[in-house]
Amino acid sequence: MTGHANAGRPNQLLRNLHSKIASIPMILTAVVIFLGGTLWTVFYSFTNSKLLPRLTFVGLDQYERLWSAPRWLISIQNLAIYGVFSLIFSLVIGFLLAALMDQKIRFENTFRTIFLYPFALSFIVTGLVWQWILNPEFGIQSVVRSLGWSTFTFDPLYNPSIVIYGILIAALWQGTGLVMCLMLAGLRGIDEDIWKAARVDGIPMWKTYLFIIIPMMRAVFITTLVIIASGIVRVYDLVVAQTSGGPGIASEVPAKYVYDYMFQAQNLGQGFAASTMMLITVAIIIVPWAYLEFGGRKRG
Amino acid sequence: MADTISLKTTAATAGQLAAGPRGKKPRPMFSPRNIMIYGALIFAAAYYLLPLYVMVVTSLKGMPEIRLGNIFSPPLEITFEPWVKAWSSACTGLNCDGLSRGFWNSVRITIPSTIVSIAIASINGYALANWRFKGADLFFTILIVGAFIPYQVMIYPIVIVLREMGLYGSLTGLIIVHTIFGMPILTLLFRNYFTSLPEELFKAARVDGAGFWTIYFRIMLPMSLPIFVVAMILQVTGIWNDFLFGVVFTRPEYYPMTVQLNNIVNSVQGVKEYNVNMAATILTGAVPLIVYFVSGRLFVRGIAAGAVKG
Amino acid sequence: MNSNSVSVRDLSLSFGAVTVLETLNLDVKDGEFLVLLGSSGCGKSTLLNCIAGLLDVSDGQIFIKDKNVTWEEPKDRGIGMVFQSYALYPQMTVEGNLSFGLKVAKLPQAEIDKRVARAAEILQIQPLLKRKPSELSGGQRQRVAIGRALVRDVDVFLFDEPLSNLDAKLRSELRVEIKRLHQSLKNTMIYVTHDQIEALTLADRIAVMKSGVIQQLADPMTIYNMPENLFVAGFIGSPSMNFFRGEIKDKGGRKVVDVNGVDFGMDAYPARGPLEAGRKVVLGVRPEHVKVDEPGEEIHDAVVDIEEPMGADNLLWLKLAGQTISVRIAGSRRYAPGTALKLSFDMSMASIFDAATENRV
Amino acid sequence: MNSNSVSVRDLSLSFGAVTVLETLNLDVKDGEFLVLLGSSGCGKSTLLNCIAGLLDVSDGQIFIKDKNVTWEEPKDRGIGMVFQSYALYPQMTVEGNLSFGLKVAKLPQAEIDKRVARAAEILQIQPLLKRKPSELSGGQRQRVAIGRALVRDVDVFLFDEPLSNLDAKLRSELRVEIKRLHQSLKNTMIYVTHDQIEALTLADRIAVMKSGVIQQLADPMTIYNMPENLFVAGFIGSPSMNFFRGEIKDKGGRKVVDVNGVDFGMDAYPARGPLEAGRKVVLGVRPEHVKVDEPGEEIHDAVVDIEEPMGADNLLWLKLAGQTISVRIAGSRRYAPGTALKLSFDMSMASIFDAATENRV
Amino acid sequence: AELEVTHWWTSGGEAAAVAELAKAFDATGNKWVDGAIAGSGGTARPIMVSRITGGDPMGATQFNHGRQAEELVQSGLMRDLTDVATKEHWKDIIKPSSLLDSCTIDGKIYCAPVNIHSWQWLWLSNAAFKTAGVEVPKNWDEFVAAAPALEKAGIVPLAVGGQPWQANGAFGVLMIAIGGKDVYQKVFADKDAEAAAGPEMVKVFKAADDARRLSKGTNVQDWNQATNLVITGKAGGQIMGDWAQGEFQLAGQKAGTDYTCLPGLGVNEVISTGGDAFYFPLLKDEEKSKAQEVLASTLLNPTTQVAFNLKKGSLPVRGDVDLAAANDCMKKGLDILAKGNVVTSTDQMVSADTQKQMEDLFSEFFATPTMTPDAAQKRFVDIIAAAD
Ligand SMILES: Nc1ncnc2c1ncn2[C@@H]1O[C@H](COP(=O)(O)OP(=O)(O)OP(=O)(O)O)[C@@H](O)[C@H]1O
Ligand SMILES: Nc1ncnc2c1ncn2[C@@H]1O[C@H](COP(=O)(O)OP(=O)(O)OP(=O)(O)O)[C@@H](O)[C@H]1O
Ligand SMILES: [Mg+2]
Ligand SMILES: [Mg+2]
Repeated sequence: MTGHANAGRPNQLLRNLHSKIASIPMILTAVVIFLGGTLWTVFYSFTNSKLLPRLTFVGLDQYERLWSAPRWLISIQNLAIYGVFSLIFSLVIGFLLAALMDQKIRFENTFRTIFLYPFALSFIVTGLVWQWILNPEFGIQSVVRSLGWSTFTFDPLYNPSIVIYGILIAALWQGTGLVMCLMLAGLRGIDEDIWKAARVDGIPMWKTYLFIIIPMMRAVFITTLVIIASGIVRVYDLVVAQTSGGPGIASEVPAKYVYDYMFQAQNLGQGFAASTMMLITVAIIIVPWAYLEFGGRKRG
Repeated sequence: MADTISLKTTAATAGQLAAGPRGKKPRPMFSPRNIMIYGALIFAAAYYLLPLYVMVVTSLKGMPEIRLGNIFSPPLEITFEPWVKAWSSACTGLNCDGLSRGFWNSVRITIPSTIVSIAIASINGYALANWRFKGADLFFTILIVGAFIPYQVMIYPIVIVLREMGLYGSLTGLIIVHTIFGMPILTLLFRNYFTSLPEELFKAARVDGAGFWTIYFRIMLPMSLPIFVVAMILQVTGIWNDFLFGVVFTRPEYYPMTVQLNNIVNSVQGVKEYNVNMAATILTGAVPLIVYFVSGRLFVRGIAAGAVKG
Repeated sequence: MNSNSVSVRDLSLSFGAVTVLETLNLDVKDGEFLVLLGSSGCGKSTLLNCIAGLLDVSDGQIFIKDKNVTWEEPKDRGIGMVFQSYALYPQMTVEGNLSFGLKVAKLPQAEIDKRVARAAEILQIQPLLKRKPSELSGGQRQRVAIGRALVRDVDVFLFDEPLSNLDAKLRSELRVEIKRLHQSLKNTMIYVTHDQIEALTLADRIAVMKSGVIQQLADPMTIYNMPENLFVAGFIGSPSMNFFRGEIKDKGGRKVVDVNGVDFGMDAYPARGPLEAGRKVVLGVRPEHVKVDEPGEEIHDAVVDIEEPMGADNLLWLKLAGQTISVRIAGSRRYAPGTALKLSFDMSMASIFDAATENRV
Repeated sequence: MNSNSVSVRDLSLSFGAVTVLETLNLDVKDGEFLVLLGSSGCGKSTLLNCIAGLLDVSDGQIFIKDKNVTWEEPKDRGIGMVFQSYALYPQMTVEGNLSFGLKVAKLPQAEIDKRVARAAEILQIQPLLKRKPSELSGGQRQRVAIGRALVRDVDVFLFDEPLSNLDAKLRSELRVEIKRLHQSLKNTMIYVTHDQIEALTLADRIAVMKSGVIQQLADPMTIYNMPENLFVAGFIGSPSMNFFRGEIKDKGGRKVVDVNGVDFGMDAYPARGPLEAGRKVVLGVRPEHVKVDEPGEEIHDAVVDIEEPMGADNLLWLKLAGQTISVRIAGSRRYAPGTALKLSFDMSMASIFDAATENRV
Repeated sequence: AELEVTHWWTSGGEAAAVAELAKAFDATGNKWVDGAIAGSGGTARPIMVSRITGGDPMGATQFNHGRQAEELVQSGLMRDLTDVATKEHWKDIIKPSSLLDSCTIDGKIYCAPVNIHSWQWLWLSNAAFKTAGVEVPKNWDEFVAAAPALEKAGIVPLAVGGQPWQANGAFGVLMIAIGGKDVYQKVFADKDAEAAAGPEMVKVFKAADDARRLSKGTNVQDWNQATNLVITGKAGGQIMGDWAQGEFQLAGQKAGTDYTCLPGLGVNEVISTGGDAFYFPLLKDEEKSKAQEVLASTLLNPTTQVAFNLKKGSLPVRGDVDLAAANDCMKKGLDILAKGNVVTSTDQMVSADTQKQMEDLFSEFFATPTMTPDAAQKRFVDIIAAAD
């Protein structure tokens, strides 16, 4: 056995070559679009670019202006309210529906289809329909009034202090079906024996869900959370379709601020500064999670 | 509890043994439990169905009837005129051909975009699951974080990239954009799915002499129907429903149906023609809805296979 | 008390159109260790779940401690159950797992602590009480699962293949522990397994099941040595009993089983009744009841086909009367493949079954 | 040919910071059946995957048929591999599964047909060729998986726990089949398992591994009877060898192992060198080398703690010299718990290890 | 050649007006490919800009006359029309000349103005006032005084749609009417923060406060929906640019009998001269570039001007055309224009950025009853101080 000479280690770059070639689109997207685009955006947020990107640096001016703009502050506040409630309600409603669906019910397919179909519709459509239903002159308010409760008021889209909840109603309608689906898949993945053990232990159904099943569905909840959260940060279409940010600026959201200032106000610098703030928020939430979930763990 | 039972213990005779309940425990159809479960489900179903009902009912009414009032009342007189108008004669600017033109554009955009984005994402997922190379995880992490970036933020950089590539405004450019923005979630789905397939299968194929592509096409693809269905539904709905990219990255001859919908809905001629708007809305949503209704069952299965394991 | 602890009367169970159990009867004595043994899908778990109240019976009755519990909730039946997959609540500590059921039942804290401490002591898991299940080894998890049944202070323990997720070594260790547990607690235990070693070593009585029907219910030695029918005979023992299809013949006033011309004398066989010549039978001899190169009644010539040394034992596979048979000898005696040797059969330990009814004769 | 079929030289492998194998050397002779035995996670599969080329080594070389294949693709190494989970391609028929590799290699159709037919004949799966894997039983699937290696006409077969997903009965059947296959094909086979029965029955030589290091490489009987160290001794044999920690003493000119005051005479022990008094040792005796109520050198009194009848054998657990020991006797001899009995030890079959180095002395 | 023309004129009157342009252009042997994007300039402009910067420009595009395309021009993406302009003597025919100034950058002309839009109009529904039993007001103060009667009759006095630019525009109108031309000039042309904080402006904010109070309950988004409220008598009036006239016309209403228009809110008869202009991106295609020239000259063609502006309700950019067909309101506008009572529109004076900030401020102000005029004014001063 004298093969030492020909034991040359082949070039590491060439190993797994096909895989690398096949991943080029992914690498390009990740590096050029997501990473490059992000850096580019951050970079230009320190300039006073207007309609077109321009390299005149103005330091932190854009950020100072951003954080003193009432509209930005309202946007942030709205996003926080919308985010918290939409997380809570999506998870709660989604889980409740999934739990109901998991009771070996009849017509499961029908119910599931009903809960999930809004997911196939765009936010534009969703916004439109709910704008129509919530319109005080035609919608629920007028119907209830015509039934005799003439002082009944339900005009969330026209009341600045509650308009964000009006948007929430539509968002939940559109999104909870998917959450329900994910939760249902998670519930179905739970070992039957756990249920049996809990029954033998005499634990009531709701306690079993609360103390045993939900904690066991951590992974599902995290996946769901990520999906919902990414939707929340990006919320835009729905607001545009339902209220265009109104009344006044009561239902503005950060993504809309970015868009409006980049394109309508033709102040790219300001838009980029707002983008950067959003990216930072996202990064603070996501990067630790993504690292834990995908970076640190080796495949077993 | 054990004590209570042993207290009640009696020296039972065989006759006594035979007494007592026997057979199936009676479970009435209208038990409080069932009433609660089905009550809740039906209530929820009503909430989810209400908008669809309103859309359909409204689209079948004439404008006078709508103005008179109740959006929930069924149409007194069914008219299909709003549908016809929405489809073929609603105007935007000078073009009065309704949604019909946008429909075919949407088809032209959706089909290749769906195919390309799924093809690329599935290969990514496959490479990440089975052929990991150094740094692959880093790119993947960037990709996932990218899923959170608001589209609006990325428009400008992408405009520049496409301009430099000379693809701005072309269908190819739009397909690329859809592929880029579909990539994070789809790659995640496919990666999770392929990871959940037994690794030994992959090893066996390698021992059999199959390479990267042979394994992908001959071994992995045929096993991946559920996840492809999920990806297809996500992409078809996503791309079909897209408005922003369709309008920013193409020129009018490619404008998808949603742009037409937006135009119809936002071009107010006097009063809003709610019936036409609703008809247009349903027509625009019809394709994803049909796709979903047809393959919804596989969707749930695929979600279970690809999304939940994370 | 000498009454029955668990009685199953005419139990039937169907899933839709599929009938899994049909008018099954079973009495488990107080303090008895009963093993339900059978191959996968024969309905063992189904029966156990019916007893536990986890499945609604289609017909029949179930009594626990002479109380009709057919329609009772599981928690009210005075049973504890241990599952194959442990079914521990993953996010609770061991202590939480043990005490959760008691807390829900609103027992006073002092009582809970007492019971948990006792169970932990019996199972020697005191040092683990603060850990999560994910920080335990398989064996420790299994112990906690048993503990969860233990704290409930019940009359009847139900085990559904509690050891089959463990590796061989751990399995044999825990087997001993369960046996010891039963010896000290003296509860009634019903134990489902498809592992015959477990069944043989643990059981006071074994119920061998096939397609939802109990084939034989007896103590382990009876099951092993006097199987009631061909199925039980073939199912128990590894490697399987050697079977020879043959016919009873009178040869010179002596009854023999003629297998393809090879004769096995039946003088030593403890037959249940007269065996008339001409009857078609199946002769079964366990591998350890074949003697190699030792004096015996009839001597047969054979050649070693394959040798499987297993340490303490040595298994030989040889051809005889046109079929492959296995022979178990001491591990120290080695025969290379191809070696010729002489076999004799211990007919007093053999079993003979009617070829048609497959029952023991 | 008397050369080595597979040689592993100074193989190291790490996953990131975790080193699984370190400078491991192994030579497998041509036509040999080598079993890699070790507990879960010790690196058996990793080693096998390195040999197959499914993992890139961190350092070292691998030779197959004297050819350095360290950086070859799996397909070019002349190996076939069989996996635990069968790893059949679910969407292809049995025939498709068998011929896939050959088609990829672009063999002429006639040749493919010939090879598939031959493999199907050897494994007796001709009637299954048109079925999908989902329509096969576990044993049939395993056979197809072997067939897939067979058609490739390779020099070396690699098996990664091919039987551990099967139930006990099927496992013992297929074990015999694999043994027979090896006897007829005479290929080199490397077989990974953590089941010692498989290792003992199948192997020409067994390599016992622990944490990536080969502890002993020898034929089964040597491994069983003359374990090289404490780990091998404890790992092989079920129930485990009984171990006694003690000290060597001179008692009246006679060397004994003193265990808590109980003496075990060492006259019959085949020591490798002189054993000076005062040395701390571990004495190991297998359960079947403890004799019950039979004459012997030293007689010890003991009381049965637990009895585990296993059919052919009977296992007794008793207390001796302050610890629990197991004893294996014939299945027909029964001792109820509590029975007092007399033990003697066959010291010629015992093993003694240095307490510090844990190596055999 | 085919020229794609993008614009956001999609309401009924607007579309009819565009049709005139298209007809005229098609008559030159070219083809007008319509690229309408609905949803007002806010939706359409980003798309137009993206396309121009993305290297896939349209043949011509509408912008508001002013600084919206400034940077596109500076980056050399737009086409220089100086040749056409010189040939056709735009300098002489376009009135007021400020319109052309806005098209001129570094001495070159880059756009073709097509109309003059003035914001300063109060449109009143005669029917609504009749229902309420009061006289149709003649100026803003009368209007405010008449409001309670309207409210009593269940009529919203002042319709203000939800789109931000409407609130902003209405404020601008109030500013000229109440504050006067000088303040307006100081604030917007000179970005004079002191003027913005001055007592004149306090009055303006007071008036805006009134307007806000009167507009309560409008509940519509689009400007033409608001106009429709006036047309149908559900609202008393609307402050809206002259383009609203197109809607009245389309609804078959007649100025004077069905509705009344008060330029400068009847207080201060001044109009601003904003408007729309067409810009022509630089194209590679020779033939299309030629067609661009043709289109540019067609847009300013007298007949096209008349036809277009009649439909659109705006005033022509040429002083030399005959608008005999114009209705009462247009004639009032023409008069004021002829008198030279004009101011430059804010579009031309402040950047889109500043505009947007003002839109944010005023749409918030109009939707938030709790915001005091004082607070709003403070923010307004800040915006002006930072304006460019
Ligand atoms: N929910 C169900 N619906 C329909 N059939 C079922 C259901 N549960 C079990 N069965 C069927 O009933 C039969 C008995 O199942 P059971 O689980 O009792 O078998 P088992 O003896 O416990 O097997 P194993 O050793 O695999 O656990 C099987 O054939 C199974 O397919
Ligand atoms: N991809 C990997 N990344 C990191 N560690 C790994 C990886 N694969 C295996 N290991 C580790 O290497 C060690 C050896 O694993 P290996 O699979 O070879 O064990 P094994 O002996 O085959 O065990 P088993 O009997 O369970 O199959 C284990 O501790 C395992 O955790
Ligand atoms: Mg079972
Ligand atoms: Mg392994």
